[in-house]
Amino acid sequence: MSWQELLLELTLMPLLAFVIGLAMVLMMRRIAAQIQRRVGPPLLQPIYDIVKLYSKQTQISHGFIHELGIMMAVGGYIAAEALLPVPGMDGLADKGGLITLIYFLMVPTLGMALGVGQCANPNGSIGISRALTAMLAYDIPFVIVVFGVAFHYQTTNLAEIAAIQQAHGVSGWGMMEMPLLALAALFALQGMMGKQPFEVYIAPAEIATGPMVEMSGKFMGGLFVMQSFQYYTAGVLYTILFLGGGENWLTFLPKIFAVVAIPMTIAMLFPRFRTEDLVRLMWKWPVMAGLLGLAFVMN
Amino acid sequence: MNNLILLVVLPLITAFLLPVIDRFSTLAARWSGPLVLLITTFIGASAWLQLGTGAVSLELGGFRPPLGIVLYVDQLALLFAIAVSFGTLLLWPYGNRGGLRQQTLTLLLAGSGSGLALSGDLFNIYVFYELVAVVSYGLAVSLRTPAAFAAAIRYLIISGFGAALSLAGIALIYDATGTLNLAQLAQLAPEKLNDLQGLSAFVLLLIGIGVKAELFPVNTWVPEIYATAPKRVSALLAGLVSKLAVVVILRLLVLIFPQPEAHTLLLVLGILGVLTGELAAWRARDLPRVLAYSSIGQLGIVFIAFSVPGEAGVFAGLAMALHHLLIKPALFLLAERWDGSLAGLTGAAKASPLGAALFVLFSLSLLGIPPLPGFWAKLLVLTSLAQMGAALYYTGAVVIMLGMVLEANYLFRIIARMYQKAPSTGTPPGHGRLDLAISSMLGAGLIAAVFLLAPLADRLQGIAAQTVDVNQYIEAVNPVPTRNPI
Amino acid sequence: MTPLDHLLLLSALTAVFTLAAGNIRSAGWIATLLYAAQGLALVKMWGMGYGPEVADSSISFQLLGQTMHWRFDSLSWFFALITVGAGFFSSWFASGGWADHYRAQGNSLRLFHSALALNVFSMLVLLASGDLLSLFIGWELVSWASFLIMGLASTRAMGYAMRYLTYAIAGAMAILMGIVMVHAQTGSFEFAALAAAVPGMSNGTLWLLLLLFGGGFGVKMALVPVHLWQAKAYAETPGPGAAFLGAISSRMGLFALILVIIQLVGIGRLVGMSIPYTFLDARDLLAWVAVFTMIFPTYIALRQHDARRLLAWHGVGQTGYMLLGVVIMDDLGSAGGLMHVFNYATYQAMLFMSVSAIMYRTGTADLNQLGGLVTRMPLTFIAMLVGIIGLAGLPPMNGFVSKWLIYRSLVAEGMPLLFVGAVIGTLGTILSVYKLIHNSFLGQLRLEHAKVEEAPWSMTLPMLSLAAIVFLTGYFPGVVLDWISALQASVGLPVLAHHLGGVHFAQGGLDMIWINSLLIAGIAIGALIFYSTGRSQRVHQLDNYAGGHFLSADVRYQYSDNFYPGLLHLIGPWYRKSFRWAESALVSLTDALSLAMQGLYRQVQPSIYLLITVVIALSWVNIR
Amino acid sequence: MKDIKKIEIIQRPPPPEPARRTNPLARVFDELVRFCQSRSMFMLHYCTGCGAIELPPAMTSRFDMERLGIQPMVTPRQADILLVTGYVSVKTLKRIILTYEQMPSPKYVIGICSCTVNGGMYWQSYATAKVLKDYIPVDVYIAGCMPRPEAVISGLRALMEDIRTGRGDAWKKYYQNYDFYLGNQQRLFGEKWQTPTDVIAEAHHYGMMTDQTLGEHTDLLEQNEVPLDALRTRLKARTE
Repeated sequence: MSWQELLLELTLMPLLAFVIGLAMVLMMRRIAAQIQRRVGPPLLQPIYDIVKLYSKQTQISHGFIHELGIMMAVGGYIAAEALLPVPGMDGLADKGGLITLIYFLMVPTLGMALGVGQCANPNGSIGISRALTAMLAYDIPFVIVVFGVAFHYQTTNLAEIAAIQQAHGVSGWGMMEMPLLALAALFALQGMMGKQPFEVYIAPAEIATGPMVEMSGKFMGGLFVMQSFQYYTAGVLYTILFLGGGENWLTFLPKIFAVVAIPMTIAMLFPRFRTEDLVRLMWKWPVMAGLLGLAFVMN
Repeated sequence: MNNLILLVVLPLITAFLLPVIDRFSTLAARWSGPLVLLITTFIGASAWLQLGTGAVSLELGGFRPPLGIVLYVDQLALLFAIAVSFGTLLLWPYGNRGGLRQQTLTLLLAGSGSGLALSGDLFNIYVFYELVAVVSYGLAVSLRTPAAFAAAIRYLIISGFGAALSLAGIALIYDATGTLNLAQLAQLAPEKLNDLQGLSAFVLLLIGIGVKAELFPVNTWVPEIYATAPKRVSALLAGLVSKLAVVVILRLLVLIFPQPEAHTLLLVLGILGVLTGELAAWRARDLPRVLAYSSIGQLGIVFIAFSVPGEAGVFAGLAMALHHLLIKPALFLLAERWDGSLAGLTGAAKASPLGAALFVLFSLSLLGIPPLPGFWAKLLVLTSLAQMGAALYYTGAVVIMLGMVLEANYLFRIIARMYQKAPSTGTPPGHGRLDLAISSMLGAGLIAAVFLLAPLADRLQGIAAQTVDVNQYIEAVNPVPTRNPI
Repeated sequence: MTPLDHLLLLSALTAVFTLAAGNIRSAGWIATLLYAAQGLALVKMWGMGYGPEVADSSISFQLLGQTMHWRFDSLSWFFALITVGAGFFSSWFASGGWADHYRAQGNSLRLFHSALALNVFSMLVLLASGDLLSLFIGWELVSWASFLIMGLASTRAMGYAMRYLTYAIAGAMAILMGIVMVHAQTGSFEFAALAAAVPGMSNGTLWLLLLLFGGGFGVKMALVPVHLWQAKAYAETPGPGAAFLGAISSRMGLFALILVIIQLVGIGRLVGMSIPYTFLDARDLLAWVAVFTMIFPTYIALRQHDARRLLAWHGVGQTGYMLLGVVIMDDLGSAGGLMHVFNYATYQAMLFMSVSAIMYRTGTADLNQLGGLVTRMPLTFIAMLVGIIGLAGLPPMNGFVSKWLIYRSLVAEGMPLLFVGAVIGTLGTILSVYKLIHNSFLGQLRLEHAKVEEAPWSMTLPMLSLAAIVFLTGYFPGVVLDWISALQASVGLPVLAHHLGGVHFAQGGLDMIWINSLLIAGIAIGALIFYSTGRSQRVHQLDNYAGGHFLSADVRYQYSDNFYPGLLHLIGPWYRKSFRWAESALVSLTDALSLAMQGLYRQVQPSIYLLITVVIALSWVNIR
Repeated sequence: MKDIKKIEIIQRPPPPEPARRTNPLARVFDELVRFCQSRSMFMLHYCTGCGAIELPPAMTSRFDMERLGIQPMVTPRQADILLVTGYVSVKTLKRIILTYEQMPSPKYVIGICSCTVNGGMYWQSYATAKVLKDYIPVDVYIAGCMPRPEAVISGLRALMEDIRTGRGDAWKKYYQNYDFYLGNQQRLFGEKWQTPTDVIAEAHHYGMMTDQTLGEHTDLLEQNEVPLDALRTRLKARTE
């Protein structure tokens, strides 16, 4: 691959991710509206929101780390998109595989946590404390899944994982070969995306949206951008691990939207768990399913 | 070589003459003791140079053994005889502490101790042993406090009981063999003493002589005596007297009782000694008691080492014993002004930095921290134990190590306390100049030993080889073959 | 004089110099230069970092028919590099303002510097050991040198140092027992003799040796269940001393473990030694010990509110990664474990230094009494930030590379539970390092710290240099991996094929140059987006949403104590303090036994007692 | 009570002309931004009184504000509109002002219910601030006791229209006439009145200082003020 092509890919991948992510945000809000029998926001609402936030006159900053946090949150995801292979574009998938990606995705979280920390708002700190606890909760089933998949395909290269699945058709999909792991991953996905019932770290009425409490203007805008990347990443990652990745965009897009739609639908049906209940739940059912699935994979 | 008898006689005579000399000149009386000890040390040293690696026996009054009194001089005996002279010289009650009585007793101790080391005859051993015992009672009560008397009475009871037992043991031996000459016994032992009677005699002797050697069940006098006596005396008892008894036990073990049962008994008692001593020291109330219990433990290790038959065990045991001989007196001297409760030692290092540093040095060596000599001694013990391979011997090794863990803890608990900042109320006292000088000398010796490890080890190995060489003993003494035992 | 002689001599010279002149003002600087000189001496042996060279020392002596000698190979060289480096940076840190402060508190600078120098020297001696006997001598020297530096600060520190000492002596005794057993089997203390005798040993003997050596070395590494001593002892050590100890001291256990168990006994034997009635073998046992060492201490760290203790407990936990990596014993895993030694040393030293800098300026390391220092001590903040990213093992720092290698090898070897255990440890680390940086540097600046200044350059420069190392070795891990592959070759482990950026691996490799460039580019784009729109307005920290409440400076508006209440509400009851309980039970038992023994020695009827003794002894003889 | 009535309404100067942007593209861009701002309004409903009860129906299935791009938010930092729903007591007013000052501009205030217009049924109360716009600039009043959700929605739509056309700039008055608002606030809360926000510094920062921004009341504020400088990152302690 020539460097021009690579550069093109590296530019396109985050851009595409952003656009698709925006559509996913819209989809989430539409799903919520549908379930609540509302009309829901107009088509371009996510763009309106982001443009409005970035065009605020007052941008209240609590210091450089506050700003750096937002840069890391957005930048970390922009970088992570280059590691996620999509149809026709592998990006840098061979330079760092699944494990690298998992760690990469912690960089935005850390950035956000730092930024929130400097705001000196206890609501924000409480939110981060809960978010990290939640991460501890959902990452354990998730790493079981990651291990199972990586061991099953004997590789951590995401492009290869997708390729192996595509070689065997639908029956070769990870979901078919490792249904229990796919289930556990879905559980973890709900937590990773921070959707109800696992959104105690946002808890608007209790801690005033937790980490976001002091975020205004472009800070908040950055978080909106991050959210769209986050949805996209979650969808693509799950699709690559369990739904055969993408042979072409026509099959790929429905898959990732479907993946993201599931947690969003579930989210609107449930109230919120307390932190300790969240941890308990995550460490119980998805871990059990994951370990059982792992046992099938390992034998 | 013949003047070696002076090692025994000269101190004894001077001791009895001391009151007389005192009549004429107090000054002369005060210095005649050290002078005599200096002379005997020189005699011993020159004999050591002459002796080389050989062994000779001296017959007193020209009577040949088994009838005559015989002194057997090999490197082991001479080494300990010199150690007695030199040790008492170092630990002499300088500055007229304790007056004439102390000086007399110390001289008596030097003479009888040398005798004990050199005797080649069970009966003489018994006599000198009793003399040593009596002298120690006197020394132990030299502070004349009620506690000292109480402790000494107990010591007296146990020691007297022990003496009686050893006499019984000697009687049993005489009953079986008709002789008390060690060389002769060595010849006869394999056939005459290799039975129940012999073993019983060994047990009785072991327990009897073990009293002085701080052997496990008969060492209950140790903590109280060491705590109540002047530390100089404790140093003498723990450093010298116990080693003399150990040498006697070693001789008996090598020459007369090489049975496995005897070794096993020694091993078991040694293990129990280490365990009880070190454990008791863990929560002891004051420094002298800590040192006393630790001394019990260390001697336990010596016994464990001697329980390994053959040269390796003797070598290791001798190394341990000599190491302890060097360390313990120094530690007791440092404890002279550091008795009383351990809490009182807080900040002691500030008052006496050199003393505290020496204490650390000796403690480290006592623990067996490389490259200090204590480590090599312990390594010898452990390797010889491991070579035996039997479970009981491994137990011995494990117990020694357990003891070291305990010892490290309690010694360094004390040291940590010393190096704390002193409390505002009353700093602990510093050291007397003499005590400090002697301990520094011993410390210097210890450090010198680090650099002379290789030659020292070779020499000690030679001594061990000579000690276990029964034939050499028999030949050197060359007793008339007993034709007609009773 | 061989290069190794130069190194040891220089190190001894440092010790002598600090002992003699440690009290003069510039002593720290001179000592730092001497450490640098030692580093140069190591550079002279550079070849060992890249190849199978061995440097002998001309010093050796014979005793009791055994020869003791000293030599350096790639394994020693790698550890020595870290040792001298840690000594250099700690001494640098302790040279300027910190030294004045330390002295002003009434402490002896001479004692501190000489303790540090003695530590470095004794570690080099240990690393150079050429046979089991010199290994043990070095081991004891290291133990006592650590004791010295741990205990010199305060009475409380001495208490913890005493606890360490008891553990250390017990461990040393286990090692000595092992050595003595080897001697009994082979009649020699040589490494070669042990290696030659291993094939002929029965599994039982090997198990015993493994437990003795492993237990002994494990004490120094503070593996579970003998981990209790370390954290508190390190935490109470004066700042730079803690940085040094935390960086390298307990790694000596790992060094010895690699030397004896991996190099001499060998992986083949370990795998062959299965534990009856389980699916485990000796290697699995070690691996599980490693995993528990990761998990327990890390979650103990989560509950600490003293920054030094928190870091020290992490130090215990990170040891687990190193051991785990090494006992996987494939090329990736062992490289990961060994690389973690280097990486961990760099950021742990830096973290301890940054905490010392905080203490230097504010006088406290209590996380509940700090906060908001980032605006006052920005350089220290950078150091701590780099450090915690490294400790948590996130890109772009070097900690990520070593953890990646370990994880990757666990996947390749198919060890799922160990993998999950390791991840649980990492997650706990992330939680508590965030708490560390949040409670000290982020959040509300306390009124009394409003006038705090940045630490002096003598303290910030070493931290920032270390930060640069952490970042650069994360960017170009190939540099460290070169040394490690030389080490693997000399120890007999499979050698990791690598390049400057990481490992190329058909089934998913890692190229840190790409990864880090990508991350930096991403953040640069993020910054571009951020700064391309309206200017932001800095506001006072009290201009903060508090539900309409008016904040004033005297209001403590910082969330710090019990930082993870939800989690601890769930897992709090799982902290049973079982190890502490076992330890204190053991001490109580010893106390009781001690009193019983004293009772034995104080009995009032000696004659009856004696009679009983005689009867028992006589009957024992006669029964036999 | 009488004092309040006597307050002389200062003749407000006309808002300064915004710098005319000659670049047509920039004008399009401004249009776009204003459009987005009008179509994305995050509201903070400060439920002080009974009017709040009409908001849930306005938000939920029946009327669905979200189709207009209006969402509830919970912190002033994220909000664009402040809804003051119902009567405002003196104690509450302090919080309202703080909240308003913490909102990032452009920000809009909607007074719902008659109480915010003139005190409504509480016009006699000693503890009620009757005229909200004396204290903070109000963009839209929705009168009624209480206004129905339809009224609320139509008020919001009116505001949207204002924003889109660029007329909704009441928030600028707060910076430009800060002295006036502060004076009214001080009259009610006393001379020590101060919020943790630094309005004058913001006015400086965004170039909205006029000669009406500072005055006798801000002088008084600066006398009593607890310093509220932002924490600048620095290495050395200032030598003050």
